Amino acid sequence: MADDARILTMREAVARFVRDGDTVALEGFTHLIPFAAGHEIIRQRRRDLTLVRLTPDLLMDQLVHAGTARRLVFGWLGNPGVGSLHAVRRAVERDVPAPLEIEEYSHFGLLCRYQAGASGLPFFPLRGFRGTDYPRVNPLVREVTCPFTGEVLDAVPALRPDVAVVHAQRADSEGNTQIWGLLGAQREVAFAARRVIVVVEEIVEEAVIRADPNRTQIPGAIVDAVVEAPGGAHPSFAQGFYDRDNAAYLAWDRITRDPAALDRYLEEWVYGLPDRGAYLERLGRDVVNRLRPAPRLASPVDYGDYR
Amino acid sequence: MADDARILTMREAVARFVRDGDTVALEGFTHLIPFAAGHEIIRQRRRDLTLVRLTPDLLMDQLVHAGTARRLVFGWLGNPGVGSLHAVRRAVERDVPAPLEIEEYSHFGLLCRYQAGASGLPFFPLRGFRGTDYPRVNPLVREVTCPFTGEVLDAVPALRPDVAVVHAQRADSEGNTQIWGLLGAQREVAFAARRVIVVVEEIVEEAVIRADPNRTQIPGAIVDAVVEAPGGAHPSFAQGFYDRDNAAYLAWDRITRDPAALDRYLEEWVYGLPDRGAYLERLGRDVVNRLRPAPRLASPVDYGDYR
Amino acid sequence: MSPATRAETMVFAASREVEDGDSVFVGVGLPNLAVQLARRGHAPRARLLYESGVFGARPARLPISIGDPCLVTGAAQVLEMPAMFQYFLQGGRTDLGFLGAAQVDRFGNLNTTVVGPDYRRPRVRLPGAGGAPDIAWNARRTVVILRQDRRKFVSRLDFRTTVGWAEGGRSREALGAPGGGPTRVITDLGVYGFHPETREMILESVHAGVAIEEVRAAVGWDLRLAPEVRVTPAPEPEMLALLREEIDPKGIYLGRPSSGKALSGPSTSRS
Amino acid sequence: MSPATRAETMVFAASREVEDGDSVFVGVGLPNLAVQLARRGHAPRARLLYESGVFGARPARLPISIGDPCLVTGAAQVLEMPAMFQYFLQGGRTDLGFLGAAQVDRFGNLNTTVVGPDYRRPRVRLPGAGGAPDIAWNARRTVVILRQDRRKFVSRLDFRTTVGWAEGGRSREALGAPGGGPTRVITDLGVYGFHPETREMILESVHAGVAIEEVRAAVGWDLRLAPEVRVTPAPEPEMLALLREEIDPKGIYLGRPSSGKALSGPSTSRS
Repeated sequence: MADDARILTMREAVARFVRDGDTVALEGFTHLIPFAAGHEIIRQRRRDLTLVRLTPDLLMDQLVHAGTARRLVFGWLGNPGVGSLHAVRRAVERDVPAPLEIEEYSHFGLLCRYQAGASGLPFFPLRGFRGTDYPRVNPLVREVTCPFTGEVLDAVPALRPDVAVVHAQRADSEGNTQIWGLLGAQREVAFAARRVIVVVEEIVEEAVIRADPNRTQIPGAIVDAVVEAPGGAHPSFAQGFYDRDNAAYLAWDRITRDPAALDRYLEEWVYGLPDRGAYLERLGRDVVNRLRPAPRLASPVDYGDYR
Repeated sequence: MADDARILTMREAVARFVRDGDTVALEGFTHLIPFAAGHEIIRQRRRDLTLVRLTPDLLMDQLVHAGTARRLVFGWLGNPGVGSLHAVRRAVERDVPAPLEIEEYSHFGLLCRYQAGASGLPFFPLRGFRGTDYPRVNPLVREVTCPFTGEVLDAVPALRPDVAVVHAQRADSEGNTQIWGLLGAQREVAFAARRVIVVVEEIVEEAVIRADPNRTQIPGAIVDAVVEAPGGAHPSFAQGFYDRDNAAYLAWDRITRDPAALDRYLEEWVYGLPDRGAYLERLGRDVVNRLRPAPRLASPVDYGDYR
Repeated sequence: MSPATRAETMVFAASREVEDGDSVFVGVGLPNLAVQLARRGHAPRARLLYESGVFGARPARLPISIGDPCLVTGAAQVLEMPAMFQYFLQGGRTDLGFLGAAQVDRFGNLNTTVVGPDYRRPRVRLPGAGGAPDIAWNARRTVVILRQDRRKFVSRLDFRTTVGWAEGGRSREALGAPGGGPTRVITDLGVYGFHPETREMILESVHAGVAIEEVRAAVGWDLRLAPEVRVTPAPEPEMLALLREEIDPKGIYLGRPSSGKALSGPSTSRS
Repeated sequence: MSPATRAETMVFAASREVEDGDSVFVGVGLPNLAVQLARRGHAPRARLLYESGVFGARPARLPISIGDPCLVTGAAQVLEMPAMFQYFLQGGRTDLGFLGAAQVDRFGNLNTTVVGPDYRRPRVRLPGAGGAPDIAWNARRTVVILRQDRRKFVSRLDFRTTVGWAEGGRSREALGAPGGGPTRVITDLGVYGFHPETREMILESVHAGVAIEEVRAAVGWDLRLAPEVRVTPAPEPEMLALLREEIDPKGIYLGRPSSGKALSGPSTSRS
């Protein structure tokens, strides 16, 4: 009962489902960062986006520098393990090249916003902002009183992005999507969103997915587009497929400090290329091979044939 | 770094961790019902327990008839696909053999109580009781107002059982526990509980668990006892290990209607046997073989060796 | 082939409620037969959901309960129950839900909790809520299936387990319910809809051979009729053959047309 | 073997804060080295947690970030981030958390958000909260590790990202915090505890060769001293060898004692 209508090229998926002014959540916690999708958003010159991400990193630096963003909603901002995002900092500290509104939570606070959105709740209760300065600078951090104990807790409102973009290891043509390794908040952001684009290392037969239904993170019922883009998370990693390209993260520290270098980067690696295939070709087979880990297979599991 | 101190016999685990008057959650939604553990609780003649379970079924009929329970907290009460639990009904409808307090939710309501307990929240918000008669009969179904929209939602309080008992397919000696197939609320009830007893089909080397960390539902850090009891979920099923013994469920419909038959059942299958090994012996190899499904293996997954 | 029995007509009518591509909360028994039939016919891409945590089940046998292992093997996704309720139901990702009941009132509210006026001392203690309140609250459409008699179609529920159209009119909306409310009640006698304004149950069709007076006798209030009460469409022969020969070949839920025997008690229960 | 550097002494002191069997939120850089050292020594059963969703990591190499794939392969459990924060942190299942900071005040409150008086127009935009507020709020013990200078040990934070002892005394308790609060601050100069009543930071020991006046000069308030300020214990030779030869053999975080070079910027960051 396969239905291939959801399989799109990246160009088609972004053209069809990401619109100017949208709230776009690009998730993947250090793992499976949707670089290929982000680059296509830059390439199609989307504007006035509200970008949402637990940990804005290199990709957000690129999206902000390219002028796609009006607002950034986040939990931790940096080049993980390396340093700062200077393009984002220029915008926040000095309105260069343009002002960037920010809306800031802890990781947990933003996770709770996703969960409320995914769960059809208008808010989510948590502990974690009391005594901090966040409620002072973010009017969306409020209080709620427990109807049983009288305790005052924090509360955040539901977040329902217009679009969620997630990268994953594999999906079938209906969009049933499997992820292993770090799961981040991919499932929650997908359920919270109105439209979902899934980018995968490989599109597989549905039998592969259905042979391990516990591994499925995102059900096809909520997926609008499935894009096959091997290597699409580079320079971040895809567990079992490739390692983080740490040299690229270190190199970013130089690029991000210099707007001209960032312009050149975007010209060479984004605007100047049609798609992720060309990106990987430019990157070179050596790099790709260097990043591939030796295999380490999961232990077998038997679901049993019940008939 | 294995630590075998948590591996106990069922007798030791129940003796050490289940006390008279405790609130005991026995979970497993149609799948992996902890019959072996429940039988040991009956055998050790625990009293005044508050028993918690989304779907009280044959096991609860047995525990109630045996006089272990003072109170039942639940979401759906029945012999799934067959009929009624007459021992529970006798207690509720006619105080026979003794009165049984009941505290009743929808499945979702009780799930939210587990989630609050697991999450360290005093309550959990949900939609689902408005316009029903549950708030009228259960004072623990209350209201909470969203601090953003002003909408009035339902709320239930955290449930923190003294003990959670769950059955699973496999665990290592530290208690890292893997479940596949229906996951029920095993993870949530374990995190909600003060003490956790895990009963498994097999105790495996930690390398088996660590070769697929996404499959782990319950971390060893919160487990107090690991009991190996193959077949311990019979007559319910263990995905990949055995099917539900439907003949036993159908037979129960006769037993449960007749207190004397239920007495005989407990005498023959619980009090008269030392443990699950003896139970399986009495059940017979034929039944065990009949219930074993043909294999249906999960598709391979590669985690990659990163060093 | 012998003509369709009333039970078979009921299942066929229920199957027509499934639209292609729907995500459907199924339950076991009659609803399961209805959805299997729909998938083999006009709705091949309907997706089966079970509150036990299964999305996209493809059972290789008739499931005995909503937690049958045959629902897991070959499914598209199996997730923990809190996620199933929060994301698929409360999150508004469900198109259609089938429900059974011990009692239904004229506004499609359901009782599966107790029979008798005193909750604390019930005449009959029923199973309780399970997932029904959340399915009825959140699904875009809800269809109630039950075998009909006067004790079940009551003017006043002994306990309201599950909200249908509440007190009728706009009262469901006033409670804040996001889902669409009950659209059909389907029994072994006929098919009911709900009035678009008053939300009161209306007899739309009777199965072949059922007199309207027989229906009225099995309803505990003054039943409204549609302007024109039709005869429920009979299953096409190929659908009937499918039902008898492949979907319930042993007659577990529908009996054999010759014998008339069937498992009736648990057939519309959800677990 | 050359004697321990100040940075090595700092890592060793931090490793002593780990108790055997602890579930520890680690972070990367110095805290990671400390926990690895503890696991090789007195706390072999300490369990490593990462807010990325990993429990019981056994990294085969030095992780570059809290989301390094080497933390996943061979771990005991990897779960979705909401579950990690809700069940392990907010659920009270964490014994110890290590945190870094750009600014710390006398009550162990931390700033990792902005430098400068105006949040909307910061002089330096820092990374923000990440998981730090929840680790500090919920862990039974929190240890802060940072390289010390006067701009970091401030009398008043520019922004309070993470609550330590709040305004001191019983103010943390009054906020309703369930965790135990900060127990130690460990720097490249010395080790601090907190007064059991006032909850003010107290210098407990200085590393070998560090004068108390050097410490005072690197603190932006009038620092309290313990009745007897000791010298921080030096790492045992076998621990030092382990640290240099096996745990950070390339000197990524600690440099080479001969060269004195080390990666300092991100060393106490959490991501």
